[in-house]
Parts: sequence; structure tokens; C-alpha cells
Amino acid sequence: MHELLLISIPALPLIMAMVSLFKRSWLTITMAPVVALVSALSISVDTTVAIPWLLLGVHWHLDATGQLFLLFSALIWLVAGWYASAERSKPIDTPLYHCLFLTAMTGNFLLIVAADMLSFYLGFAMMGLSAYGLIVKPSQQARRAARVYLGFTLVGELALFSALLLIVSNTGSVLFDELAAVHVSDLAMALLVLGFGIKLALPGLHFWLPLSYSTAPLISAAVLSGPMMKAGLLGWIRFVPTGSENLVDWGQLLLVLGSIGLLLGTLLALLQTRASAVLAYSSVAKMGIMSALFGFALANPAHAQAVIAALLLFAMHHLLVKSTLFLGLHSYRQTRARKAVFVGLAILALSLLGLPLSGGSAAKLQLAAATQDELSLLLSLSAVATTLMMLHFLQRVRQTKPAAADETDASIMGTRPWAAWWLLLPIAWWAPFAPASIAFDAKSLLLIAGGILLFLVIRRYQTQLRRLPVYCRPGDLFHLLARIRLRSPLRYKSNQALLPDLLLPEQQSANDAKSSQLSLTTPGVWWFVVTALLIAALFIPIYL
Amino acid sequence: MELFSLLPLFILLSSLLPGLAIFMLKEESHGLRTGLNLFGAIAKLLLVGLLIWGVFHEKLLELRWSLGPGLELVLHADALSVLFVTLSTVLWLVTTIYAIGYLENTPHRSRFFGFFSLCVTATVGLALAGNLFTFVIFYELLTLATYPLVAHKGSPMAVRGARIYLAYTLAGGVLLLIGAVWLQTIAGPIDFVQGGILSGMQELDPWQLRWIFLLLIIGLGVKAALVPLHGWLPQAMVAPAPVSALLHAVAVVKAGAFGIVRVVYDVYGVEFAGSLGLLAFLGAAASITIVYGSVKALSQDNLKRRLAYSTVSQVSYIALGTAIVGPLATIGGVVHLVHQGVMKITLFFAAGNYAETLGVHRVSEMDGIGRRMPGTTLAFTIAALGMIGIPPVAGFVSKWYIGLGAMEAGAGWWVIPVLLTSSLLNAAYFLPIVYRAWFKPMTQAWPEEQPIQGRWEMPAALLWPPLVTASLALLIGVFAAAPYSPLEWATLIASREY
Amino acid sequence: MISQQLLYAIAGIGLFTIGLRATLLHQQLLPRLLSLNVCGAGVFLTFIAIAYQGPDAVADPVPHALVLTGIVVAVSALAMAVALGRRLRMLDDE
Amino acid sequence: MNNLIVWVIGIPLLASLLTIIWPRRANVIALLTALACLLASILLTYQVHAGGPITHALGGWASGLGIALRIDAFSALLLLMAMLVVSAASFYANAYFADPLKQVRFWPLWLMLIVAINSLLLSGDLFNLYVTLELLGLSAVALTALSDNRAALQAAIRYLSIGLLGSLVFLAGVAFIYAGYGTLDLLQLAELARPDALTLVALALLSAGLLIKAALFPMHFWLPAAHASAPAPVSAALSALVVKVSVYILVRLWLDVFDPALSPAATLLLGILGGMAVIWGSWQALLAQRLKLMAAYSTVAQLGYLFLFLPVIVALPAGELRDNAFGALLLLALTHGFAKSALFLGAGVIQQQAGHDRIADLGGTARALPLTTFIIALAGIALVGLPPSGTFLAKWQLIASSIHSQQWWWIPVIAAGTLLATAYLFRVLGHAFGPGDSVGKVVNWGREEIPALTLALFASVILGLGSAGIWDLIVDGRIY
Repeated sequence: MHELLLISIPALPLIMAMVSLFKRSWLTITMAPVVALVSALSISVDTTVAIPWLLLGVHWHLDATGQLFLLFSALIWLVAGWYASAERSKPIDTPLYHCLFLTAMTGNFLLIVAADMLSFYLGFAMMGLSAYGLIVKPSQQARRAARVYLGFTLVGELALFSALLLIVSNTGSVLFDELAAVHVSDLAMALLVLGFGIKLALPGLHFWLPLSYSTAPLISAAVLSGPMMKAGLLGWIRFVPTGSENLVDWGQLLLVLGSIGLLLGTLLALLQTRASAVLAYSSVAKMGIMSALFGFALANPAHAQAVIAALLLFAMHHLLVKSTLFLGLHSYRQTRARKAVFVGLAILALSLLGLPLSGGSAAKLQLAAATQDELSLLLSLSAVATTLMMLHFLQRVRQTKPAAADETDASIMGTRPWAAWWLLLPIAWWAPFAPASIAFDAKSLLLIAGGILLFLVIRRYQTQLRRLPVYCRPGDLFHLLARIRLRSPLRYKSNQALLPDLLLPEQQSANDAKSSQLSLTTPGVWWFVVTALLIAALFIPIYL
Repeated sequence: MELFSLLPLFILLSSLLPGLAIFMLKEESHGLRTGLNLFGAIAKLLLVGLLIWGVFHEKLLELRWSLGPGLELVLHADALSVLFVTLSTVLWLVTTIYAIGYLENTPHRSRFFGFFSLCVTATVGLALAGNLFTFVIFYELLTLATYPLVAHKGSPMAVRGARIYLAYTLAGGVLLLIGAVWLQTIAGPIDFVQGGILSGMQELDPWQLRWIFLLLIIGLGVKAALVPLHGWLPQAMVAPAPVSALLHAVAVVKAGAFGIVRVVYDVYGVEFAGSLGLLAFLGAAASITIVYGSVKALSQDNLKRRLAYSTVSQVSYIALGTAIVGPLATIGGVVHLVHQGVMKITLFFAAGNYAETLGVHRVSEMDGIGRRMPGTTLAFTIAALGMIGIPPVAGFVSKWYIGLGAMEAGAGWWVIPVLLTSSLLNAAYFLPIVYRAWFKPMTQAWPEEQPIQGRWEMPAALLWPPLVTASLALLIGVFAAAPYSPLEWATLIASREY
Repeated sequence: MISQQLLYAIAGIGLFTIGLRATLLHQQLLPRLLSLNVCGAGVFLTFIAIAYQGPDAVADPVPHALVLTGIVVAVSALAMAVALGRRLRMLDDE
Repeated sequence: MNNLIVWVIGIPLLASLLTIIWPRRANVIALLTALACLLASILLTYQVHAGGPITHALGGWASGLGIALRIDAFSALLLLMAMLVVSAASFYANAYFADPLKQVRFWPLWLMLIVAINSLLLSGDLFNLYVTLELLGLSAVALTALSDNRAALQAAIRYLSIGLLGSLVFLAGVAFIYAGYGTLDLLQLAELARPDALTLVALALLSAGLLIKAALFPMHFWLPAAHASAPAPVSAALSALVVKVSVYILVRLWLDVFDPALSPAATLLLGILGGMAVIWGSWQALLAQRLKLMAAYSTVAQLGYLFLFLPVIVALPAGELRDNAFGALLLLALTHGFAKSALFLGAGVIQQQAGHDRIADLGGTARALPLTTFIIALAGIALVGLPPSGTFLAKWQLIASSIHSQQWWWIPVIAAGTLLATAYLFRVLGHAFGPGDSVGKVVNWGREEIPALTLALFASVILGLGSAGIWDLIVDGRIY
């Protein structure tokens, strides 16, 4: 019975994906996550199934970590599915979207229950590639964003693929259990960092994220920023044998990268004008802190277990809140009861920045305990940063227009998602239900207060940030990279560029090209200097 | 049992006789021709089923017929040949159905189907050849049988393409012939022996063997479209879609690749070839071809040309897998023989459908074609994903095994980069098509659209073949580890070779 | 002094050579045919010389037989050539 | 019953007289004769296979004075091939010559040709060879002149004078041989043969005469015109048989009779000439504008292959290797016989239907004359040497033998020849498959096409698959 449920977790959404091509309803899109949710709660831990004749022989099982991921991912998929089924506007209300939505869900669930690397890789690939269809929209920018996303995802897949080859040829087995013993070569480790780092938007690999989140339908953004993004973290947890001494250097590296990500994300988030873009960059920042924590776990094998446990709670909390925020944003743009939704969003924001008695604070306390205050600076930094971003976000939300005719048909959203969101709200607040969330810590309060003050200071500059240089728009530096055209002999007869559809902006999008003229305005320079200084400053605490 | 050992002969006849009969038919007798075709194809399928059973239980299936001193015509069925025979038989059945639909009321159908059957006969003979002499014979016969198919349309373009095709393949054939004769004069009759017949004869002069290997590989490389011998392949695109499908997936290109496998494993023996330092050469050639083909494919706007270059690249995976010593790589290379065939034939079916139904020949005309022809485009998408190597489509399995084999043989440092590059490039030239087909709105009217009759987007005979092969490509990927799957069979082959 | 036989033989060969040269040089039909006959005569002469077996011995019959046949053949060939030539001329006149 | 040998010569001789006496039934007589000869040759071949070579002293006279007829594997197989070609060509001719007057002129000469070929293949001494050569030449010339136009007549005259020259040179050689050995019987010569000056001069003369008749490069200049301008069945016989029998005599003399008297250098010279013939002939065939001209030039090339064998065979030690090579030579000769005759017959059909045989204007032939095109393709396959034709096996053996005898330099020649041959064959096919309407409606000209098809099938399939018998036959079926 348990085995059956376990199999149904990835199998059901796949079947539904097929079905939804012909007949789509709220049932087809929400049945799978419901079953996943039920099985996540009901299946006894460490249930295992092995299907030797499937693929190259698959092993699935559900351990504690998997259960956690499955629980929260399924929850988000469920609600998002509800939203999608209620949506009547074009890109979402098509069989293609529903099918790809469910395929991505399949991939996500599959990689959660995977006990062998190939299943994981399969899930990861399915998820990543079908997400392309969730991002793409008729508009010029959206298409380009989707292309960029696809490019990065493919690179990630290939990095992962070769990492797999290295590891498997080393261990001779595709099971994760055999992994713990072996020594992961530096090359393999680098590939893993690259492969999952793209999903986790490590600084330098993050360009796709703000581009796609700020243009994709908000429902897609919700599942992207929540379940899918966290899959990268799960990947690290699964593939990288924590607690082994020989990865300390890599731990350090991740620590640095993560911290950079935190700062970069924060800075850019504060420069965004669209609420979704703010959320996107805050995701970059949050993922930065998580990567840093994972790096810390690697750097100190001694208490890797504890840190990772705490990290999981933290991640789950962020997963839930961030997705709920996106969904809320969606509601906010579509409902008449904007005030109520705004309040909801505010509550979520507070939970995210770890107000006492919230899941956020619980996670933070756990982390502080696990890291034994070695990262206190970084954590406090993130607390302040989060505060800034959330305030900025709320401010931006206020200025968000209701859905205009050109984007959706401005229909009042159905009651089902509406109810679901309000149900989700308290869960998001309390998640991940850690007992410690009762505890009350003054430190975070202080930090939050500091953050608020700082925000008030910054607001004065906001006027200067009206016209932003191109490298501060969503997808910052990528706009500069994209300028580097591949002038190669290989061109179409109808002379289009070499990779016309994959990475570079399409030729006809003249307006796009014009708008992204590089203009070094004073705030631009100013912004650059500040970033550089802060990043430099960051190295001091780490190497003390 | 005597009758049973005649099985290979019957398999040949099952397509040869219908073919000859079809030549005699009048143009009008459509029903009879179709009947003959299908009868032959199905009969062959049944016989092949029997053959699989026989080989699996290691029955001796061999026929010998002497043509002169040292020249023996040998038909012999071993695991490798069964793999190829099965592939060509199954795909022949599908392609025949497709061709019947495709050539609906066009002239010279008797001629076409006659040569079509001959072509498959030659391919099967190639697969069942028991020694180098027989192999060469069928190799040349294949060239002859395909020439009229390429030239079928009779347009100046077609005739020119066919001429180029012929020039390349026959020149290659002559080199192959010389190499084979040379080998036979120094080593006696060259039967295909698992583990390699030459590896037993250490007394031979290694330098002669190296030169002979070069001759053989060049001769086979022309058909296998190894760079720089690939020039004919894009030219042969003028052929009708079913022919291109057969050429690229089953008959010609695959024959070359199959020959390379034969020469390396059953003539030289892979360890022996490696010890002569020949595999490095082969591997280099294959890698260059893989990358070059993909790069060229990027810049093709004509759909069939793009597919042609992708064939150039994909087929060399087989050579690459062959060039790496070690069972895993062998499995990868051999199984790709099947996987590439199934996926590529799907792509060409789809391309043919686009051209037939909408007159779409260029990638730039394909915006939004997915809405007009969902079935075909679905098949195309699956196959394209497989080509890129995205699980669970079959292509992933081959790449996985080749990669593992490379690691096992310590060749990972150059093989894996090649694999990655080509995957990335494949994505770069396939995904834009998929994207245009599904996500881009239809911009201009189709060049020449046929009105839809019936409930499908096009005649069923054209729609089902790609769907069938596409689902086949998916299934052999998803059930790769299931018994009697290509992968399992390839494993059997590898276990018998080492 | 050289024997009669040898003399005949040499004469025969000489004739043959002369005829050969003439055949190769002349383009028109008639001279060519004539020189061919000279050629033939040379060969026959040689044969007859070969047949000679000393003053008092009977000559070897075989070469004579050969020569007779040869002459017949040559004559018929000549006749045919002339006939062809006439036919060609007629065609030209038409 | 050794008289079979006599019958093979006697029947056609008788028949040719009958046809003169009784012209209205000429074709029936001729066809029956051809079939009878075919039957006889089959029986003879079987006898040789069963009981080895056969010698028959005509009229009981001992050889030396009398005329000895001999048949062994070599001549038997050639005879068989010749009779097959001749019978097929006879049926073809029966349909080809619509004009009864033509028929009346054709059949007697045709039968004389048969007589000449048979007696040449069977005669066992040099002088008979001379006579039969002349007979052959004369009847061939007459047949060439049958297509009654300037080109044909001029070609015929040229052919005749060259033929006369050749046979006279040959005769001179005969004289020297007789002077040297006192006998002309090949079997006795084979025992006596010694490498002295006289023999060499004689051999040189004999060979020179034969080379002229065999049109070996550079003495090939007369051949294309003659073969191209004769009527189709005649060209078939000329290219397939008449030229080949001179080669037959040459090979007999060099390999069987005077083998001990030979120096390898001489054979090497022949080989080189043969190689040049291959290249030059193929090249000219590629440039030829007319189908029949192309076929004629390809004959030049194909004969070149036969000469390539000589140096190789001589260099090989007597025994298995040598027999293999010799069998290949024979196989090549036979296949070429069938293929070339089929090609000429096919070309004849096209010329009749289209009114011309210009290669460039053949468009649409494949549609209008499917079977004829098929015939030409089959014949071409055999000429190029693609499997499953006998030529393929022969070339395989040739390459193998040249590697065995360390004469690898023949290989590029063979390769080049093959590729050129492919080029000129598929040039024709390419035009034939191309668009155009050289022939109006779809025609099936069974009475001409079926004989041609039979020959083509023999060349490209039957001989290829059944060639093993040849080697069996020559291993134990040779006199010398």
C-alpha cells in the first residue's frame, strides 16, 4: 500500500499531464498534489521501492528530508494549481500550460522521492525544462526571459550530467546511499556547484532568475521560487556527502559566494521598481544565505548534521512564504479586496523577516543554535537585509496597478484560490512549526528595528533611482553580456544571428535594444561603488 | 533444424521477391502493390521474431555458398546482426506504410517500391553478412539500390544529388574493396568472429594491418558520413521524405556505422585494434564529426538540411562508442545504432508531413505549427528531446553509457567534453524549432496548405508512423532495462564480444 | 656463298617489309590493298623457302598447302574489299 | 561421341548454305541452328567437365598434316558463352531486321560468323587459327557493311584492311614457327617450345597480328567506328566475341604454348598497354556522345583488363594461385561477353524507338522503355564490376593476385578504371532517369528485350552466383 502511494507520487501528475492535454479542470490539476500531500503525511518514513525494469532500474524512497520537501512542495503546488485552474487569461488557461505545469510537478516530486541519481536527474531535467513553458509569454521580454532561463537550465543539466558520470564511474553505483563513503573529486564538486548553483541563483549564475520571475505569470513565479528553487538545495543535500573532511575548501567557497549573493540580491532588490522583481532579488538574497549556510556545514563537518537540519527548516519556511507572497501578489492584482490582501502580504513579510512567534524566527533561532553563533554577523546582516527588502516590497505593492486589460482579462478571481490563499496564510506564518517558535528573541527585534531605520534613510535616495541604468534592471549584468554578439561565420541564409532563439534578444525587438542603451547615470556609478565596498567588507568577518 | 538454418535466406527473400514482383506490376495496380509491400514487411517481421529466438538460444544460423576459391557467400546471424536486422525490419514496416501514404497518386510508384524493397534487402543482407566478402557485396548492392530512390523525383536537383551521392559512395566502396582484398590476401578468408578474427593472428605485419584499417574505415566512413567524407549527405536531401528517413535511420548511414562496428569488433577485435593504436584515430575522427555536424546544423534554415547535419553528428556517436575499449562504451555505441534510428526516422517523418501538408520546408516558416499539426509536432518534439539526450527519451541512455564507458576507459577527459558540446549544440538547433512550433504565434499563412480531410490533421497513413516511432523512442528509453529491450540486447552483445 | 633457300627467305621477308611499310603509309583504299597483297606475297615466298629441303629431297608439302590456302583467302579478301569500295563509290555518286 | 566437335562447326556451315538456297525460311533455319549449336556446346562443356579435354583428328589424319580439333575447359567455356550470345542475338536480330531483304543478306553471313568463331575456338593448330581468323574477319566486315551507309562502309573497309594486315603479320609469325619447329600443332609446340631468337621473333609477329585484331591500345583506333556503326546484333557479336577470340588465341599462345619461352618483361609490356587501354578507353567512353560509341570504347577498356592479367599470372607460381588468377581472367572474359552484347542490344532498342542514341537526349527513356533501361543498367553493373556480377569476383581475384605477385601498381589502375566506368554508366542512367520524352509512349518490345535481358541477367547475376563451377572446370579441364 505504502509502495503504491510512493509510486503514485510521481506517476499521478504525469498521467494527469497527459489527461490535461485533452480535458483540463481543477480536478486534473489538483488531484496529484493532494495525493502527494496525503502520502507525504501517511507513508511511513523510509518506504522504498525498486523497479528494475524502469529506465536503467529506479529506486525511490521517502526519507525524513524527502518527506519535509514533499509536504511543503505539494502544498504549494496544490494552491498554485488551484490558482491556475481558476485563471481565465491566455497563457495559463491553455492545455499546454496545464500539461507543462503538471510535468514540472512530476519532475519535482520525482526528484524528491528519488533514491538513485538517475531518477533525480530525470526529475530535475523534467522540472527545469518544462518550467520554460511556465515562464514564456507572448510578450517580447517574457520570451527573451524564457530563453535566458532555458539557456542557463541546459547548462545546469549538462553540468549535472557530467557530475553524475564522474560520480557513478567512481562509486560504480547510482544509489545515494553508496555515496556517503566515497570521496567526491574536485571536478565533480565544481560541476555540482555549477549545476545546482544555477537553480539556486548563486551570484553570477542568477541572471535568469529576476528576468523570468519579473516577467513570468505570478502563478508560475510562485512554484518557481518555492518548490523548484529549493530542489537545488535538495540536490546539494543529496549529492554532496556532508561530514567528510575533504570538502572544507568548497565549504569556504560556498560561504563566500552565498554571502556575496546575499548582498548583491539585497542591493538589487532595493533598486527594483516592480514588486515581483523585488521578490525575485530577495529570493537571490535568501538563496545566498542558504548557500552560505550549506557551505558552513561543509566547512565544519563536526556540526554539519545540525546545521543542515536547521537549514531545512529555514528553507521550508522560505519556500512557503515566498510562494505565498507571489500568489498573494497575484490576488492583489486581481481582487477588489486589495486592503485585505495587503494585510495578508504584510503578515507574510513579517514572518519572513522573523518576527518573534513566527516560523521565520523559529528557523533563525535554530540556525543560530546550530552554527553556534559563528555566523552571527552574516545572519544579522540577512535579517537587516530582509527587513529592507520586505519594506521596499510592501511599498512597491502599494504602487502596483490592478491587472490591466493587456495582461489579463481582469476577471475577478474565483473564490477557490481566494479561500486557499487565506488558508495558506497561517500555515506560512507558523511553518515549519518548530517548537522553538514560541521562544522570543530580542536580537532579531533590534535588527528589524535597525532595518526599518535604515530603510527610512534609503528612501530619500529612491527619487534618484527612477531612471535606472540597464545593469540594474531585472537580470542586471546579463544585459551587458548579451551585448557581446557572436560574430561568427555561421549564420542563417536569412542572416539571423548564430543562436538567434536561444540567448540573444531577437533581431526585431529594436525597442528592447534601444531601451537597454548603456547609460552611466550618477546613481549607477554610486550604486556600483557601494556594492564593491560592501562585498569587500564582507570578507573581513569570514576570515577572522 | 535444417530448415531453420535457412532462416537468414528466407529473411532476405521476404523482401527481395516482393520487390521483384513489384517491378513487374503496372502503375495502376495500387492495391496489389500495397498488399505485396505489407505482406513482405510483415512476413519479414515474423521471420525476424523467429531469428531473435534462435540467436538468443545460440542456435547456429549459417549458410555458405561458394563463388570461387576463397570467395564464399556467408549468411550468418549473431547478436549484433539480429539487432540491426530487427531495427531495419521494424522501421521498414513503418516506413512502407508512410511511403504508401506519402506517394499517394504520384508517378513511378512501382519503380519506387521495387527499389525500396531491394534497398531493405541489401540492408538486411549487410546485417546478416557472415564475412567481409559478403559484407562488401551487400554494401555495394545497397549503393545501387538507393541511387534510383534518391534520383526518384527526376528533377535536375534530384539527379545531381544522386550523382554526388553515387560518386562518394562508390569511391568509398572501391577503397573498401581494396582493403578487404588486401586483408584477405594476407590473412585468408575474413569471417566475422566475435572477439575479432585477426586478434588471433599475431604474426601479421602490424603496419599492413594499420593501412588496411585505414582503407576500410575510409570506405565505411563515406556512408557513415564521417567528416570530411560527409559531403553527399546534405545533397541527398532532395530525395522524397520516406527515402531520407530510410537513408538516415536505417539503410545507408547506418550501414556504414554498422560496418565500422563489425570491422572493429569482429574483424580486428577491439583490444587488438586498440593495441595497434587504431581506435584513437577512429575516436578522433568521430569526435570531430560529432562537433562539426552539430555546428553546421546550427546555421541551416532548411529543416531537412538541418536534420541531415544532425545525422552526421549523431551517427558518429556509434563510431565514438566503438572507438572506446570497454563493455560499457560498446553497449552505448551499439544501442545508439537503434536509438538514433528510431529518433531520426521520426524527425524525418515529421519533416515530410510538414512539407506535404503545409508546404513548410524552412525552420523560419514553422511559427505556431504545433497548433495546426499537434500530433506530428508532438512526435517531432519527443524525438528532438531524445536527440539532445534528455531523459527519459532513448538518446539519453546511449549518451549515458558512452560517457560511463569513456570514464571506465580513462578517456573521459576528451569524450565527455565532446558529449557536452554536442548536447548543447543539439539543444541550440533543436529547441528553437520546438519553441517556434509550440510557443510562437502563427505569423503568416502556410506556403501551400492542403485542406484537412477526415478527423486527423492529415491522412492517417502519414500521421501514425511518426507517432508510432516517437512512442517507440520514448518506450525504449523508459523501459531501457526491461528484458529484450535494445539496451539488454546490446548488453548481450557486449558480453559476447568481451 | 649464301644458300638459295636463305636467299628466297630474305627476299620474302624483304617483300613483306616493303608491303607493310606501304600499307601503313597509304591512305587511299586501292594502293593499300595492293600493298597488302605485296605483303602477302612476301609471306608466301617465305613459306616456299621454308618448304625447300635440299636439291634432291622432295619439298615439304605442308607449306605448299598453307600457301595455297593463304592465296585463296587473300584473293577473296581482295575481292570483298573491292566490292566494298565500289559500293562506297556508288553511295558517294548518289 | 567426339563428333559433337564436328557438329558444332558443321551444322552452321550447312545452315549458311541452306539459307542461301532457301532465303524465305532463312530466319527459321538460323534460329534452329543457333539453338542446336547451343545445345551442342552445352553437351561439350559437360563432356569436358566429365572426361577432361577432347581431341578429334578430322578425317582421321594424324595431326601435323591433318587438322586437329581440340576442346578444353578454356575453349569450352568460351564456346558456351559464344553460343549463348549468338542464340540470343539471333532471336534479337529476327525481330530487329524488319526489311526481308536485309534478312536475306544477314543470315548467311551471320551463320558464317558462327562457323568461324566455333572453328577458331576448337582448332588446335596455328594455321587453322590463321584461316579461321580470316574467315571471322571477312564475315565480320561483311556484317558491319550491312547497315548500308557511308560511315558503316568506311568503317568496314578500314576494318577489313586492318584485319588483313593483322592476319598477314600473324601468318608471317606462323611461317617462322614452322621454320623453327617443323610443326604447327599447338600441343606439340607446347612440348618443344624453347626460348631462342627465332621463337621470340615468331611470337612477336604472332602477337603483333593478334594485338591489332584484338584492338589493344594503341591499336584500338579502328574498333570504335566499326563496332558503333554496325547493326545492333552485329555490334553485339563483334564486341562480345570477335575481338575476344583474338585475345583467346593470344592467351593460349602466351600462357599455354610458349609459356617457357616467355620473358616476364614482355608480359609486363602487355600489362602496361592493358592498363593504358583501361584508362584511355574508359575516359573516351566517358566523353562519348553516342551510346553505341560509349559501348565500343568500353570494350577497349574491358579488353585492357584482360591484358592486365598476363603479367600477374606469369609472375605467379604454377598451382592454386595461378589457377585462381586464370579462372578470374576467364570469368572476366565471359562476363564481358554477356554484358557487352546485352548493352549493344539494349542500345539497339533505344536507337530504334528513339531514332537516335545521343546520350544527352535520352531523357525520359526510363519511363518509356523501363525494361530496356533495366537491361542497360544490369549490363552496366557487370561492366563496372559491381556485385553480384562476375566482373566483381574477377576484379577481386585480380587485385588479390596482383598483391600476391607483388605487382600492387595495378590496383590504382583497376580502381580508376572502375570509377570511370561508373561515371560513364551512370551518366547514361542519369540522363535516362531525367525528364524529357525522347520516346513517346511506354513501349514493351519483348521480342528484342527478352533476349537482351537474358544476356544481361547472365552477366550480372547468374555468372556471378554460379562462378564456382568455372574454377572447378579449369583446375582439371585444361590440356596444356
